[in-house]
Amino acid sequence: MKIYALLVAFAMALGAPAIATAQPAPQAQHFGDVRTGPPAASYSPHDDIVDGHGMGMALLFWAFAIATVVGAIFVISRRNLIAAAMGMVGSFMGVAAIYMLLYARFLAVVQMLVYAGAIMVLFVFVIMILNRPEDEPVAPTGHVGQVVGGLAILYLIGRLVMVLWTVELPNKAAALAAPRATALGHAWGSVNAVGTDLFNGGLFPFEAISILLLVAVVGAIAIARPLSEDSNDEGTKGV
Amino acid sequence: MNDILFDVGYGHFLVLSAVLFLIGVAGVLIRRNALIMLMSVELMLNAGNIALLAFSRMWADEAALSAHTFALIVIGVAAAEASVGLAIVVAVFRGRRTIDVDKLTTLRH
Amino acid sequence: MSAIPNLGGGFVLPLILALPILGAIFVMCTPKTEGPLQRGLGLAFSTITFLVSLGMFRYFNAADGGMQLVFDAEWIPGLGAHFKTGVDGISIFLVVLTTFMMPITLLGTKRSIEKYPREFVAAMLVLEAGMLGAFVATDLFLFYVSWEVMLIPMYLLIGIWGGQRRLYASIKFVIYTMVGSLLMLVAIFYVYVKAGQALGTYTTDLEKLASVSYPWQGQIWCFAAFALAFAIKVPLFPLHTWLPDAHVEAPTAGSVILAGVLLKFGIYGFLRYAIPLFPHGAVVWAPALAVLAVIGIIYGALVAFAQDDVKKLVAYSSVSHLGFCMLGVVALNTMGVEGSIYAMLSHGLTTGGLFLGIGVLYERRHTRRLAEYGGIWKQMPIFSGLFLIIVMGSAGLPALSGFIGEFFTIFGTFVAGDTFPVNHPTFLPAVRLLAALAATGVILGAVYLLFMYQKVFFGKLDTAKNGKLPDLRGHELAVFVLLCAGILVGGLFPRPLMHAMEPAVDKFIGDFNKHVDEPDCGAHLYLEGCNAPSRQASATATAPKGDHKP
Amino acid sequence: MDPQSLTFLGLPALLWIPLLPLIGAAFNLILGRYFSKATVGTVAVAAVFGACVLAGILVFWGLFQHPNDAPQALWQTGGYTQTAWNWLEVGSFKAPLALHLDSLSAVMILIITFVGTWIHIYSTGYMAHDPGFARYFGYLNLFTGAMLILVLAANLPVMFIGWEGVGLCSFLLIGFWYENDAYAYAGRKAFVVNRIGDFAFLLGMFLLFWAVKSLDFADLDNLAAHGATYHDTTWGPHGSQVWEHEHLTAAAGILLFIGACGKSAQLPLFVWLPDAMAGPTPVSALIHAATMVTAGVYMVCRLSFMYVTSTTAMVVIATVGLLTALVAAFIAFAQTDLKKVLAYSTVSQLGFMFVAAGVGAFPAAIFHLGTHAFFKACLFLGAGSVMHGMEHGGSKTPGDITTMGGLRKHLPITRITFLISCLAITGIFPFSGFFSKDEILGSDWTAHPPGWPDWYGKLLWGGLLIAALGTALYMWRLYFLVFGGNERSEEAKHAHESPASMTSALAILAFFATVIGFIGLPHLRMLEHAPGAVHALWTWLAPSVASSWYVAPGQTMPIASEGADSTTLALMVGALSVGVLGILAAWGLYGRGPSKTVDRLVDGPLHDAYVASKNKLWFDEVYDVIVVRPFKLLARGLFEIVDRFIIDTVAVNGAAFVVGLFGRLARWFQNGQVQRYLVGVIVGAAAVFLVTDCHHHPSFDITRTGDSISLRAETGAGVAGSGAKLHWHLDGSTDCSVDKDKPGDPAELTVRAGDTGANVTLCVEDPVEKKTLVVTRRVPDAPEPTAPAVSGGNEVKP
Repeated sequence: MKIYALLVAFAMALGAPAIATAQPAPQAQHFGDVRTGPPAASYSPHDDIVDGHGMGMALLFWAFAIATVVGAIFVISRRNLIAAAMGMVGSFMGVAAIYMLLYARFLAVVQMLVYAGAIMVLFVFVIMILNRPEDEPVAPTGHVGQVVGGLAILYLIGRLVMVLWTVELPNKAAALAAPRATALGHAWGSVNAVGTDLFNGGLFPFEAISILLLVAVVGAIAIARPLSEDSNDEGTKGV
Repeated sequence: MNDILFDVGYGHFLVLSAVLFLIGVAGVLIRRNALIMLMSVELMLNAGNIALLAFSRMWADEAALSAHTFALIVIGVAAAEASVGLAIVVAVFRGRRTIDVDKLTTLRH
Repeated sequence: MSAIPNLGGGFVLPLILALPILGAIFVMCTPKTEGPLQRGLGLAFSTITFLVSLGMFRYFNAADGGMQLVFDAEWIPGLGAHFKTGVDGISIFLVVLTTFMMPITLLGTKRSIEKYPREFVAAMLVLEAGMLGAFVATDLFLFYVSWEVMLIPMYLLIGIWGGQRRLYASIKFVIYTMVGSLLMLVAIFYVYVKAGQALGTYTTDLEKLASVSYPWQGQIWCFAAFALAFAIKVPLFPLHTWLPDAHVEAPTAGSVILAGVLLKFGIYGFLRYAIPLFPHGAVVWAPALAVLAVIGIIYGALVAFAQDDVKKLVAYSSVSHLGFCMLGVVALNTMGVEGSIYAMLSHGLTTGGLFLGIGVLYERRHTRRLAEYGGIWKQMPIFSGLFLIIVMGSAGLPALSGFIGEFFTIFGTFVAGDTFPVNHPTFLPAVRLLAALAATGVILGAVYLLFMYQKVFFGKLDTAKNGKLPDLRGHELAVFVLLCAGILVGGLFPRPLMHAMEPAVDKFIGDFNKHVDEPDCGAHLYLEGCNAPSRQASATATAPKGDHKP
Repeated sequence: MDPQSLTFLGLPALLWIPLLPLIGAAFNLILGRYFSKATVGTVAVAAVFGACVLAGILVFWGLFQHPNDAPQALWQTGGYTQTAWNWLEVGSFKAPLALHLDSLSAVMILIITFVGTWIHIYSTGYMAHDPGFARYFGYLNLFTGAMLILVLAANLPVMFIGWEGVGLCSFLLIGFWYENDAYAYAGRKAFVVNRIGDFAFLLGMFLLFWAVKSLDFADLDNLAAHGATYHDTTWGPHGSQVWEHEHLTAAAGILLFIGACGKSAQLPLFVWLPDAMAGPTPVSALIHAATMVTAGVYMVCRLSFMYVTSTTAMVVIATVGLLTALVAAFIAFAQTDLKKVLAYSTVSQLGFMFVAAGVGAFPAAIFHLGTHAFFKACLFLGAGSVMHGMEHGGSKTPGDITTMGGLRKHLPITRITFLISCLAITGIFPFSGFFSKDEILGSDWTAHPPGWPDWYGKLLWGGLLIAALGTALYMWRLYFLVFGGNERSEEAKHAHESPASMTSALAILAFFATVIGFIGLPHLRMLEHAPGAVHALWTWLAPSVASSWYVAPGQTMPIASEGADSTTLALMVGALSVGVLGILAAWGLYGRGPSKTVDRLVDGPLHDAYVASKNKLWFDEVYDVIVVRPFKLLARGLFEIVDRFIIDTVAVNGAAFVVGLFGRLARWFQNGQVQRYLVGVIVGAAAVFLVTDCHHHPSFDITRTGDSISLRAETGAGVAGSGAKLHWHLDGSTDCSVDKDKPGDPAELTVRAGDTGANVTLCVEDPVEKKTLVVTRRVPDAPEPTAPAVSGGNEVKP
């Protein structure tokens, strides 16, 4: 199991950069068959529309989607914390790849760094600190609640799938196609574009987040700092 | 026209995010280990991000990048949440020698 | 008074509202241990308030039935709520009663509070401010706020300085009152919205609200909601059980204020809010109210007779007495209403005095059980004599204040048949029967009050503990002399008061009859046309409610 | 200047009559404790005496007043009214604090103040050793003031002040020795029973005002001035025909009379008076013999003009009076307490007065009231003197006549005065009682209220004659048992005469008890040409009391009808002989102390009667069973069951308990387990979906406006509905398979009438359940100008 988890994670780790490189250069061709447009001289925005019926694209999506879901299921089903953490990493990788498929390159990278990097490490650290093999089986208590909840979740999944399936797509044709050549052009989702957007419109949220992170750090230290003596009541004070 | 397998549309992404989210929910629901619950929360946040980006893409026209900003914020929040949450887990474990949330009943009653 | 430059008097009411608050702040600033200082401060401030409130009469025009000494300041513009105060013939004497009872109470119970004297005095002063606010408010919002403000200090008075079962009593008191006032709040929202639609501008100004006529159905329900809130305060028959507990558990001061002033808000609410706002609701509910009032009169008296706890006995006597007030109000003619106002004033003095007297005894003997007493007269002749006057005043002996109120409430009910609104000749059936039944209260009152008096003051000095009770001390003597003087004067010279309240009452009755008799809406209130805006918002309070253009 | 405008210190002169005693009361009650008994007594007596003098001055002054030069004196013109201040005025109701002095009230105030003065003087001796001296005189003055207000009142509310005031004083004075519980209880009993009467009195007042719109005696007297008469058939609200002929005065009159029953101790409310003897004896003399108890009679006379209009009320009064006279006389036989006997005789005599009033002989009633005031006061004071003596003799039960006897040796003066009074009350010529009682009997004999047979008056006469016989018997039994025979106890031997302050009062009262009768000589034709002073009382009272029955609107009938002298004389002789017979019988039975005959009678034939009389006909017991106990039971029951249980326990705390239940229920969810909350969230979300999908009933509206038909589809609620794909079949064909993967049609479209078939069909492809719903509706054909929207009523085929 652990092995499998690691494998998945590793595959993700490889796959994501692969797609990143596979991203189309602006005028270059993409996966799938290309509609030959008029010469670049008289350039129209719709020239390089790629319809998303491409096998490759679809395969990639399925691969990463499955990876994500399997990783997630790992997270919630493994008793072993490390395995769970690995599953999480795998799932995160998959998510990063999904970002890629959505042409959100910058976010994909950020996802890699933050989640697959920092947070995962954090989790692993904690797991190490606690160093306590999870002995608890999938919550034995509250069967009723679990059954009901489980049923509800299954129902919700079914419903959501059915519903989302029928969402009328506005520009269905453009699904999974490269960005249109707009003023922003192919930079859509690139570091540059996101950065510009972030530091113009999104400046305040950005600052807010930075402050939040600061607070979080301070808070984390305050909470987790080793207490003088580890007696129960002392400990609960930290809670 | 509705070839589920090869005609990958935004629906696929949305469904994916929904599934991911619900898996996260299930995790929080059935596990009592604080760490696992935290991880599940992270999953949910990611699911949210996927949906955000999918919609952003769906309505993509020039410079419609606010979803990216939003997603960044979510990631930031997730990071903060993870750090604090983990800190709490550590502190709790120090005090109680367990991270079984069902055993943390000091504040109840 | 002539020293005060004539500023039109608008300043007086805010002043008497501010003084107690100020006093409370001062008191809270004093160190914990300074009991006497705090009592002195409280006494001083309440006395000043009383004197200032007398200043009202300099500007009050007894011939005018409308609101006077009006002070109007924008409060919450978004809500249309104003800080608007004013008095008319109906409320001015109740204000004076309040400001009079407060120093009396503080003086009379000087010795009885040992723990937290500072908080006690502050609570009393805040309570006074709340009561005054509720009496002088002419803005629904301000009224509701004051109404709730009263609740808290009283809750503390019972809950902190009360007897053994004080928690039960205080919570019962609060929840009882809350239930009513919350329903009232809902009705207030309804009024607010409907009036806003009709007037084109949202406001909580009573004058404007009263100038709108609300849909018939709405009036029925809103009146019911208001009536419930007020009936609980009165307290009307089935809703009275909070009163005995509250009285028994409350400290003397609490009981005095509770009986002396707080209960009046029920009746006052009917006069000032429920009936003017929803006259048709009044028409519909009047019979029920009247019957309950009569039941209350007889029931209260009977149950009072069954008590062996003096305080409880007096508490039930309040149920009986307030029944008279209620009856006079629903008689809805000048006699009945004036009688009930007068009965309220007199009840404030007499029952307040009774509770003070019980407090005096309790201080000396620390029991309230009738059986424990007997032959007190031998020990405390002065007290007994003064207490007898109060008892007789409460029993409605002619030429004492209690008589006037009972007389006119019953009288008004008896002749109410002649004064019904033309469109509703039978809105209160069998008035003469009701009056006759109510009049039995005269007998029963004598029965239980004399029973109590005899048990306490007559008979042999059997219990040794009663042997060495000191008679009234200086401050107590002053209090009782003042009360007895008030009762006597009130009984011998009621005319000036009644003369002053007559215009206001006439206006109240006139508005009611006019509105109820309106030919178009009297008959078709269910038509939407009938909550058309009235003569516009600028209309004075005397503007006929809703001259409708269906 | 004339008395009508006379004022002292800004207050009308009349007001000072009651005010003086009230001031005395205030002084004695507030400051009395700080002054010597001498001062207190002086003040008290001075106050009443002052009132007496003032009253005398005003009355006699009035004799020489001829208002606006009328031929008759002031009293012939109905007296005058003085208003102190505006007491009650609300809307149409007006009751100033006004006092009215006319020939009737003049008689009363003179009696009250005069007798009152002497009783005060007597009290200074009688109460000399009582610690509550000041209190006693305070009460006594207070009572005098209240009583004077009562009789001087110019309207019913003011009268009610005095009415209840005297009740209060009676309560205080009966319970004067409050340390004795029985006494205190007696006081309370008196007040409560009085209150029962007052309750009816109030209602009567209301009824009168409601009908007449005034409570002023003057207004009530001449209603015509106010556009009404007592037989106005259009009384009541808004002219509704509520009260027909005579009913109102009957109702009001009887209600007021019930009040009088309470105050004047008539059946069935007389039970308080015997107990009232618990008070000091002078109090019994002043309040429970001379003045207060006669207030009822006075009130009836005061309202005579109203009563004569209702024979019903009058008959009720007379009957009650007669019954009371008989019952009381019967009970008085077996009483062994000196004062109790006197109390019952008072009740009985009051019965006489009411009979007189009831047959319209108001002057006779007042006459007997006056004479009775003197001889009964004298009797009581005598009794007081006897008991005073017995107490000095060392008796613990000074009132018990069985222990007396032979006191004529020890209390000569008392004995004389007592003898005179007994003669007076028995109606022996020439003592006052003779004239007054004879007057009553005579007027009964000739009484004929309109609509009532002749024998009615005779019946009353006969009844009263028996009562008179009874009076003679028990009074002389009393006299012989007290003074006659030899001492039956040691105490009696050592009894001695009372101080001068007491005996002087006795003497004075006895004197008047003897002579006062001459103010009202009998109506004999032979006396017709005698000077006016002969019928002084009649001529005096004529202007103040009604003298004729009301028969029909505008038609009256004189009350007093002169029988032939022979009849009158015969009646006199009859009455006299009855009295003498009674005396002789009593002398035979008790002349030398209780004789064997008495015991034989009591053990033999008269045993049951004796027991009944001894036990006062069990009135108190009966009341206890049918009134007092049920009342207490009811009170207790209401408190325990209704208040404690139903309202408090069930309703109030029950509600609280239910709320608590819900709280506990909620706690089961709110157990602090995040997961459990989350389950809630999830289930809720699922539920939302479920619900939104449940009502998914596609349908559509057809609205036809002239030629154009507008179709509007309602694909139903929920995601399924919103995501649905629509297809219109204007030809009405229900086959939806044809438009597979055709693009959907818009939800609303408008077509011309010609384009549609008879029906229109809507195919709804539900993307979620992947099924197609078919809705077919008929096209409204007739081109109406504006057809209402037809909706609902769709048939769904799977």
